[in-house]
Amino acid sequence: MLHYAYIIPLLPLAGAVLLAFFGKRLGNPLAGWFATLLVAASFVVGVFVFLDLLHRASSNRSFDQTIVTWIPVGGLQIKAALLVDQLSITMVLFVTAVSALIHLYSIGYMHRDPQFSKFFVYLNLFVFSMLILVMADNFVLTFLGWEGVGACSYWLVAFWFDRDSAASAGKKAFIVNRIGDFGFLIAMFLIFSTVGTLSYSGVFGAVGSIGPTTLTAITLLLFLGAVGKSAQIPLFIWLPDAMEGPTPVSALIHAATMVTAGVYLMARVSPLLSHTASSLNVVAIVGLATAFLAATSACAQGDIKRGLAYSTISQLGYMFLAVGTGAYVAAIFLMITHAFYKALLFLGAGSVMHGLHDEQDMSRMGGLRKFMPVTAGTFIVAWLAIAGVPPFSGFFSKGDVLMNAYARSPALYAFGLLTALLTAYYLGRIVFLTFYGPERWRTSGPEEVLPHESPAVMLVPLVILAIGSLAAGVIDLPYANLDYLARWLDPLFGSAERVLTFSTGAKDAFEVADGVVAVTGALLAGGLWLRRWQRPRLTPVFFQRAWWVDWAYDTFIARPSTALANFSAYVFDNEVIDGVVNGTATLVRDSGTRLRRLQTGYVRNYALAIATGAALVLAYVASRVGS
Amino acid sequence: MPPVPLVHVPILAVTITDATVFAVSAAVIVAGAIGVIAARNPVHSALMLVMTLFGIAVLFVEQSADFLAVVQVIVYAGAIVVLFLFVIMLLGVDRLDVMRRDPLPGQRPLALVIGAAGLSLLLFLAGVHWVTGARSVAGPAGGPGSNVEKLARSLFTTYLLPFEVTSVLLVIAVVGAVVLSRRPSKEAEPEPPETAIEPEPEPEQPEAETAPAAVEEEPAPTGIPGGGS
Amino acid sequence: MSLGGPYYLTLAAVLFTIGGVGLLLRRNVLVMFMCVELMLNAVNLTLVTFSRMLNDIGGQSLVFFVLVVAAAEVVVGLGIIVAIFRRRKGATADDLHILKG
Amino acid sequence: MGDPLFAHGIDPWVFLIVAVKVIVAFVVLMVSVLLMIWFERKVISDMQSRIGPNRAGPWGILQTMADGIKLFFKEGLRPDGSDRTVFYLAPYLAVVPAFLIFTIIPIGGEVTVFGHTTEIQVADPQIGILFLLAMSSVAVYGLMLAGWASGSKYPLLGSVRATAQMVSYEAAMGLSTAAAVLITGSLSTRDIVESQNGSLYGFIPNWNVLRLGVVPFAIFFIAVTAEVNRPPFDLVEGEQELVGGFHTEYSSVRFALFFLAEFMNTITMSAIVVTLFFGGPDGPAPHVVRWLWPILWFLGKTIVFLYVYVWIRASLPRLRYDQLMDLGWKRLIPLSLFWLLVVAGMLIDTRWGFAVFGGGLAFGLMLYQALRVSRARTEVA
Repeated sequence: MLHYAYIIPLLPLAGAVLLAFFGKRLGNPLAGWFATLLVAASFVVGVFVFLDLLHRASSNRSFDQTIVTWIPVGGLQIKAALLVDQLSITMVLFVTAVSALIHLYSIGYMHRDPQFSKFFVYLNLFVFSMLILVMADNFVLTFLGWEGVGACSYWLVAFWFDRDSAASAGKKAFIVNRIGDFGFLIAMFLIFSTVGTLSYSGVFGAVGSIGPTTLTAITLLLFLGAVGKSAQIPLFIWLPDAMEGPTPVSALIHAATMVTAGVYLMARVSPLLSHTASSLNVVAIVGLATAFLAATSACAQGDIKRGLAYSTISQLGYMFLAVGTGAYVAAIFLMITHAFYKALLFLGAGSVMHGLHDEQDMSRMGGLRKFMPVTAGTFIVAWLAIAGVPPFSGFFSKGDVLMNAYARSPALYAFGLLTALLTAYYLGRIVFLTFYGPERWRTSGPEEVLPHESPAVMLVPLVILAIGSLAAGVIDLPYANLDYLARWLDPLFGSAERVLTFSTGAKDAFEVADGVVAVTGALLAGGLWLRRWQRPRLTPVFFQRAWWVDWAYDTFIARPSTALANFSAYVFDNEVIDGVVNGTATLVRDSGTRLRRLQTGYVRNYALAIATGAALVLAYVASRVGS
Repeated sequence: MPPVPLVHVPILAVTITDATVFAVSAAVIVAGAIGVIAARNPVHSALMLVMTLFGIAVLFVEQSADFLAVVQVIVYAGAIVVLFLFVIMLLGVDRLDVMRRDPLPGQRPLALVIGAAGLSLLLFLAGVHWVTGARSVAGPAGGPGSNVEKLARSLFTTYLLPFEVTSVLLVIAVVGAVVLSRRPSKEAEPEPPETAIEPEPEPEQPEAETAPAAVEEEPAPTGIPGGGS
Repeated sequence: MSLGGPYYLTLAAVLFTIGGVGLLLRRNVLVMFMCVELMLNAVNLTLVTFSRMLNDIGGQSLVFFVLVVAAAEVVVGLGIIVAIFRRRKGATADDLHILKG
Repeated sequence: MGDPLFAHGIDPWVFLIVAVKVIVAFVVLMVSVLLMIWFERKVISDMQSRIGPNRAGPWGILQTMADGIKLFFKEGLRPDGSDRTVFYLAPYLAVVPAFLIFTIIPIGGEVTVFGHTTEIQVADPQIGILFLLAMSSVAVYGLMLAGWASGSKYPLLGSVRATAQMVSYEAAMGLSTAAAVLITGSLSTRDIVESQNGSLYGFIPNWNVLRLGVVPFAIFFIAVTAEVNRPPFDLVEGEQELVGGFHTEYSSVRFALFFLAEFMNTITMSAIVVTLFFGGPDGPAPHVVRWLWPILWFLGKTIVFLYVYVWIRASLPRLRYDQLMDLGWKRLIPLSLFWLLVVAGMLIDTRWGFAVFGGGLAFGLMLYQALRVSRARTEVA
């Protein structure tokens, strides 16, 4: 079955190509169903591959499949090869599963859109790129997938490109990602010039021969790429704006899959990371700082999707914190559980918007639980999961991360715990503002709206994801012999993985602390926001604007750049460049005008010139002969 | 035959007939040449040119280039100058030139000065003892065998490619001349302003045009017999 | 035995100069053409003379080519003249100065 | 080097013999022109059931002489608008080439006079046939300048016609001559004649007309007829259109010179045809007075062709001008080129010859068909 691994990315690619040509003909629901089916089939194939891998010995669970030699240039031999191992198949499984559910949801969500089939072309192409990203066996192929998801993200964020804000949000996402890609590219150049190969196995095998400074540089540059893709400080600013895209896109790309690519990359290069402590520290601190900053920002958002976006950034920060503390398994575990509940949150938000005619402002919601019972129920499940209330999946995954952070440094743990409290609080605020309290949508809008529950095709994914959010924790329980994921991934990370040496009692203490913090946060939210929906002092502008980071970029980078560009375009180009060009032209024209007088049109004049020349040549010859 | 010494053939070794032939021919040539540029009537110029050409043909014979002498007469006298005269007569441009006034100031004195300078330089160079060092590249000119045979052997072996290229050049020249002297087709001519009445095709007009055209197109192909010989 | 080369070369030089001066002085296009022919003939004479002096048939071969090219040149040149005379009556080359850029 | 005649100094006997040959040739030519004019008038009269000249001398044989004397004593007129020099020069330019061509014709074999063996031929240059071509191309000048110098409209038209016609047919003439040169391998008329001596199987003469196929001879004959402006190619004179053609304005002795040149040309061209294609003086010779028989054979053959010229003049109507040009450029030149290739191929190998023949034939048919189709389309359009 392993040999059929190439089918996994091939199916979405085929879907994208076929839909690009025949999507319009297939029509509105059919094209969506076709795309969903292909992604689901991809998931099924992934399951079979996973089972095949499971049957092998734990030391032999890596399979390399070369499809074609892609770029043979001298010493640079890059193959289009797929690497199937524990990490990639784990990613494949959760990517295809979540994608399939979101595809299904999109059939309902997008059914009124005139560009229905194009949407699914992009979605399928995105899934293909993501699968290439995670299944590649070398940096270049990963980069191809990396750019592919970036491009799909751009197209999907700007899907409603006739809206100005959507178009500029797409551009912003693309440009900010470029900065990270730049780091990735430089890292690849460094790797190739140092090691001479770009395949993962080759690079990891030669990790001992890389100097410590170079290694730090490589890992930090790769981390820059991850920062761009996974929206960490300082490049997180594109993600909130990316909420301009259709909600399934937000769920699929900007919560569940693409933004985790940075975490995946860090996990993939764990053999490199584990050799450089300074890089690990940087990753951990950046991750925690991002988590905290985003969590505070999320507390003050009025827009439901922006709140969720900051929540995503915060959770990604958590994952990087895990990576930075050497807890790769914890990072992957959080990634998987987060995929479930964050997708669920976004789809729930989408369902709310669907019911309220695309209303995103929470100040015009409230009391919706009576009108959307399923949406409200699943949304609350997701809230409890992300808050870390036991026994939801978030409790276990976040506990794992915090425990590893404590092992590294109590300060990290303290900040992490504070962030966990904030997480429970801000999502509780969103839940209460949306589903409880007065029904503000009755009075605020100019027109009469009647909230209604979404169709079944949208509710089914919600329910499935809710089950996942509730139960996904079982794959890696912090008890002996129940940590399946850790044991599964252990051969891969091996020595890179930090080994915890806490006693059972200590572990219990950590869990109690986590649970208490989560419940406290939830209760705090209920107490503050259940009755009231406006507390300006708790939502300061500083947090609403995410610590003025966007403003800082605008003031210190964008505006000077624009001024420089304007200067170049309107002053330098007009005066200097054009001056040189026009000067040359004028010079040529003037000299031409003068030289033109030589062309009298009288043949005999020309003949006279020729004769003079001939006489001069003769004189020269005569002088040579005479001497 | 021993190699001919380059220059210094004492004049006494030359027979009187040869000297006479050269002198007469040279006189004819120079007189003809001056006649060409001095005659006010182009037809007279052409006749003077023929005179010069015959003189040169005689000098060719004198230098054992029999074939070239005949070809000179056939091509130059028989074709090129005939063509000149034909065009002169056809176009009716045989009126007298105005020689007095030259619209280009300074052209005449400059031409004379440069001509004098060039002539003196050429004469100086003609008297200089030249040694190029290269000889008999294409085969000897003297010795046994007819001049035609030697020339032919040279043309069809050493100079085969130039020979063939020259034939291509001739074809191009013929085609070019035909195209140039062809009357512009009816479509190219400016049409009279169209009236409201539907334009009637006039059957007589093409016939009336083709007759003089047939005569006028002749100068182009006449280049062939001379050039091809 | 013919006369020495310098006699012929001198004659050719004179002929060439006469042709060149004529080309510079005359305004009738056809006469100018004839002057060019004079110059070509001077060159031909030089070539035949050198062919004899150097005992090399190559000079005569070159004369052959000059003859052919001269014929081609005259054919095309006269074609051009005929084409021009269809539009303008007159035989002076100076009339053509309107062709200047 | 230089002139081979004087290569070893001047031998007075050689010089004398050459001078005598020139004078004899001139006299013979003049006399034969007189006779030719009488012959033509008589034969045409006979064909037209008339008597013709019959007053001067027996059978009117001195009629031409009488006409000539009359012309000599008439007043020579020159039109006002004429170009004096050229007007006077033109008749001589017409006569000289006609005579010069006659100098290269081998009339008989060799004779020994005063211990010097010489040929019955004025000169035998290496480039004899080229000399023929050169002279026939120079012959244009007489007609052309005569027409132009008259300063009159009809002569000018006549001379323009003459020029175009002669220059056009020169190509066909040269190409068919080339076939004879090709098979001989020499340009000398003497060599050409001698290569035709002997016979095949004892009775078929080894003449070029048979060796080359009849085609080059036919082309050459037609082209020569046009060269000398004989009927049916006498558009130069075309009385109905051009009054008298290029010599309209000429009178007196100058007119006589043109007349002389025309008939001299007719005679020399007949002689050339005989030389090139009919073996010249070749023929069975009894063993008495051996030097005489070749001359008689030559004269006999030439007279046959002279008769043919007269015959054609009496029988054929004049061509139209476009027919003349079509015949020259579109029929004779392609055909002679084709035949020249065939002859060249045959000389290399018979198979090559037949291959060229077949290929040329196929190509010609294709070209003909293509032209036919194109013409049909043009007519439809």
